Amino acid sequence: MKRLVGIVGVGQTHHRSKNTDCNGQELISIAVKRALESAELTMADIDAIVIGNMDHFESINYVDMWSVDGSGGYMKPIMKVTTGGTTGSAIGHAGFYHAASGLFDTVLVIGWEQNSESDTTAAISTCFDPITEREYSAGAIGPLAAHYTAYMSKYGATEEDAALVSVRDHNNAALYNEYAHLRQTITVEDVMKSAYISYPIKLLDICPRTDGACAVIFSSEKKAKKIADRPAWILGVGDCHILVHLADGIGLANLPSLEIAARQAYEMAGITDPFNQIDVAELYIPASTAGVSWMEALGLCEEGGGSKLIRSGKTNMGGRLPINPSGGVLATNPIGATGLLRIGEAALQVMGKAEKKQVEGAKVAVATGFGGCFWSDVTVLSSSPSLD
Amino acid sequence: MAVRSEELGNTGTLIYPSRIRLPYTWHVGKAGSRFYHEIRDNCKIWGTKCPKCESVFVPPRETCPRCYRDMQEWVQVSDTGTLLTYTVTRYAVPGIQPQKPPFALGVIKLEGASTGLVHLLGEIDLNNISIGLRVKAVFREVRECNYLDIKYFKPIRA
Amino acid sequence: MEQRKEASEALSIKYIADMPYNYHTGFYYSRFLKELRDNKRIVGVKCPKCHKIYVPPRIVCRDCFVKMEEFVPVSDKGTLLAFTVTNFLYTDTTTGEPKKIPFTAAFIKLDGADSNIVHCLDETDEKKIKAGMRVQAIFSENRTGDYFHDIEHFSITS
Amino acid sequence: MEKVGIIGVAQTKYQRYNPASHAELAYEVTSKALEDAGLIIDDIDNTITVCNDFWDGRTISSMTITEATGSHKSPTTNVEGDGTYGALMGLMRLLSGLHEITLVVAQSKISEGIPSVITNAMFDPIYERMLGLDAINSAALQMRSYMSKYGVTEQQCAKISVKNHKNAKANPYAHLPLDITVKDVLKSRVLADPIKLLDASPISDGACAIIMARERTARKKHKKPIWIKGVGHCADAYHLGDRDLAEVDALTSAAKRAYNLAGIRSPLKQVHVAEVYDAFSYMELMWMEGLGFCDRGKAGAMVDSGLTEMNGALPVNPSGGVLSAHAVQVAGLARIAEAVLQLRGEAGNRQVDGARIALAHGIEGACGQGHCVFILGK
Repeated sequence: MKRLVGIVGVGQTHHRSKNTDCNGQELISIAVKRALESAELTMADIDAIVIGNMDHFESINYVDMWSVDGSGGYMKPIMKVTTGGTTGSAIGHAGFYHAASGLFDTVLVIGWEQNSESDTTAAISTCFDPITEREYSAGAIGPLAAHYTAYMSKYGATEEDAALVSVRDHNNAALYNEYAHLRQTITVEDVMKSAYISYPIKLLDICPRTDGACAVIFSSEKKAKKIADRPAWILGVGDCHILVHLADGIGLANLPSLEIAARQAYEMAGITDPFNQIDVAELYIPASTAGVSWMEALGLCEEGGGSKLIRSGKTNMGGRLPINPSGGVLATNPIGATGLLRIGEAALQVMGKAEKKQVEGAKVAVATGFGGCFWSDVTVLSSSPSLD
Repeated sequence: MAVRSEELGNTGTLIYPSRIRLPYTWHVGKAGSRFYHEIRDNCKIWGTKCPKCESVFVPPRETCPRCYRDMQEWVQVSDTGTLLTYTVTRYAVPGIQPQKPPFALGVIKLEGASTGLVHLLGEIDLNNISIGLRVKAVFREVRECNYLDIKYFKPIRA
Repeated sequence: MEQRKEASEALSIKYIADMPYNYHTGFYYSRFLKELRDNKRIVGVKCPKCHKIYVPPRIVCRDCFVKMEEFVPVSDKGTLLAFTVTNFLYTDTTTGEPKKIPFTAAFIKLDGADSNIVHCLDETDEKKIKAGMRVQAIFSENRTGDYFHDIEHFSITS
Repeated sequence: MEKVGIIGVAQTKYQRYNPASHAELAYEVTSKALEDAGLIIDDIDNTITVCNDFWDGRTISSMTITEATGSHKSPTTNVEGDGTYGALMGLMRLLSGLHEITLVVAQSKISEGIPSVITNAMFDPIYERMLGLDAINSAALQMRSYMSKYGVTEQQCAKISVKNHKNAKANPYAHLPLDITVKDVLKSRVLADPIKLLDASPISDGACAIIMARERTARKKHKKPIWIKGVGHCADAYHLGDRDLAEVDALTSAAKRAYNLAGIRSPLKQVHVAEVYDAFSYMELMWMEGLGFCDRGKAGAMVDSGLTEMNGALPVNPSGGVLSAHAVQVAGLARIAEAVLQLRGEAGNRQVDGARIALAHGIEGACGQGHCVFILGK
């Protein structure tokens, strides 16, 4: 007996590089209030809360407890889930399971990060093993760069293909998403001319670091139908943490965790032909290069077909399968919220509430999360309770 | 610089001494910034009042933690109050303690506030503290907009 | 595009968080560190089922989920799989001071190993480095049980 | 609530400076729990790890134990909180109907870091953190507040220490089995008065794992599944000054939820054994009140009566509790594991005869800001 769960409310802050005028709790409360407002609920309607971020980005231990002032969690069940970059998607899934368990009807999920409060690169480097990795590991750029180098040589993809992804996402953010952090339109030439961070990845290929928060409200079937005319039903979830050692990801041209997580989520949702069944995707792409090479793991193209798909324009707004109408991670990256923003944006699409970002007639959406050590989460959402 | 691993007793295993040492800049936020400015500039303590439950929160917040209502009303509270509970810390922890132990901490209910304020107790006999004691804020000479602009609370002699 | 004028009244609090950790290297890393320190030897551990050799050694085979107990030496020479020259400033988390840059993080597959390690190269000119190059560990003369130091770096041999 | 059974439990021995690494500890309990349940890793279809980046000294610290718990092999997530919260997440995954068998693993090596530095980071960085608050002196504020409001005495708190360290002598996993007297506790070194050394829990390394399954699978796989009858969790206000530290509102609410699900109306009569999170001696008294075993302020008298001793009507912490082994994050999950052993009748010398309903409890944050309560039954 499986329970249906729907998203009934989404809220987010206006994302910025530096939110100097509010503290973490205040930031959270902005997103929460907007989510409540969007669902026309009050805090009294919330039965449980899930929250997530990265501890050493703000140096706050027991964030679930600290956040109560901003989350509204006073005298409510509250839990923290954290899995690195996948935190946002993991808390989304945790919210889903809260409601799917039957223990809670309406669940508020909050992802947040005030990246400007710390040296993000240094803080993230503490994710590496202190005895055998940390000294020479400054984030995931090296492995991501190696990954695309392998993909280019195996399948003939180019740096320009990655630039197309960067242009698509940045321009979507600039044109359609008032909440996005980076809102400048760019060209392929701009990307190609930007400085190399780690060959073949250039400055305009990578995500920024952002201060921001996102809140999404999940509800059990009965409640969801009462709260929203058109909830975003969660049809599939998958998560996979297949690797652990930073160096293990080297040499891969694809992303096995995404393939596995997608398989789980698609199977649960009944998706057999992803490219034709999915109408819009919000993908956690930490670098534009991944926007080329990871399409096949999601079954959106055949092996090695990422370049062709990107060049075809089918993933642009107006194409068959628009990817990242919100501008995605390349435009906005408040790490603990990033994955939840994907779920929230995908929900808005199938709820028909994405406003300027709206993909017309979107019925089925997929959202992904990426992080940890090449880990992935996948969520399938739809405007109908089943795909049949 | 090389780390020198040490033997962990006679277990045959090693300890690798290291640390996580990182700089942080925490944004104080709207309510907190006003709170600290009032203390720095005027030696006055302010809270915010919930329109629903009418509680006055010190330190002030924008949202009532209980009712989740926006709080826009600012209320000045007294710099004197009553001790709700206290302790004397008698162990040393490098790096985090504001003064050498032993030092006293208390929760103080300021007049006009609905909440307690946790703070240091000073000018006080560490062996003769009691709940219900009347205390008054002592402000630091040079104030720089942080929690220790109130140096400590001292007993009010009857 | 991201310059927002900071409101003059918005405060922030600066702090250096300093958290010492005596990481226990455990039975597997201890063996690894001691072999490096005492014998200039790099050891891995072999899965009894699939015979894969993992470096650095660890308790369980990722694929077979069986406990591994056979320690085996691997070569100090290997192949460079990927690298990244880090040339932007960030905080060294063990000191809180700026990290010494540039450095080249190197992902290396040692001969005889089935998993990869990360260390550094003594070359920071990325034009002179190519994936697929052969590299060799250069051991420090004064070894202390610190992997990052007891192997000073890897050098390109061809 | 649909039936979910616990079919495997395992703990390490708790000790300071355990030479095993995080992963080695995690592997020990994972493999032992599988053995206890008669399963292999491929039977596990999802895993919950419980890791905290501060205690573990590592961001995304769940990476440290991913392989050692086999959680790279199946859908997984990481709960950062007490182990009871990890168990709750695992339970929810099963109740969703999407998974059959969940493995939950918590580990911690508290002796690697400096607990006061790590718990200082619980406090608001823009306010109270500068005061040098940590788990001990904040608890001292609570203990004083509680004693003063309800007339509970230091002697009554000391009795908890005496009882629990004595109980620990029958628990092979315990870190600190001790023969001590009330006088020993009262005379032990003052840390932050009224908390003395023997009122406080030790610094312990260790790990715990449990395996749970949906009803049909649980019955098929295990002779004595222990059923989860109820669960509840709840958080109080954050700032210490926002709370009446002598009160236990959040625990009352969490317990009420758990009791309602379990159909328990008279906890004292219906619960046969309780494992509660006594990080400090006084906490056991407060939590007994919050759990509804007695009225507010009456726990001291209840302890005086001997009711919570091993031979009393409601033995509390027959394992020796957290006072006898405090591996943070693990401790709440260990309470569940101990409760399971009691209900199976496999608790050895610490067995409470005839236990059919057990309670396990975990806390989160400073001074028990958050609570999670599990009711288990045969």
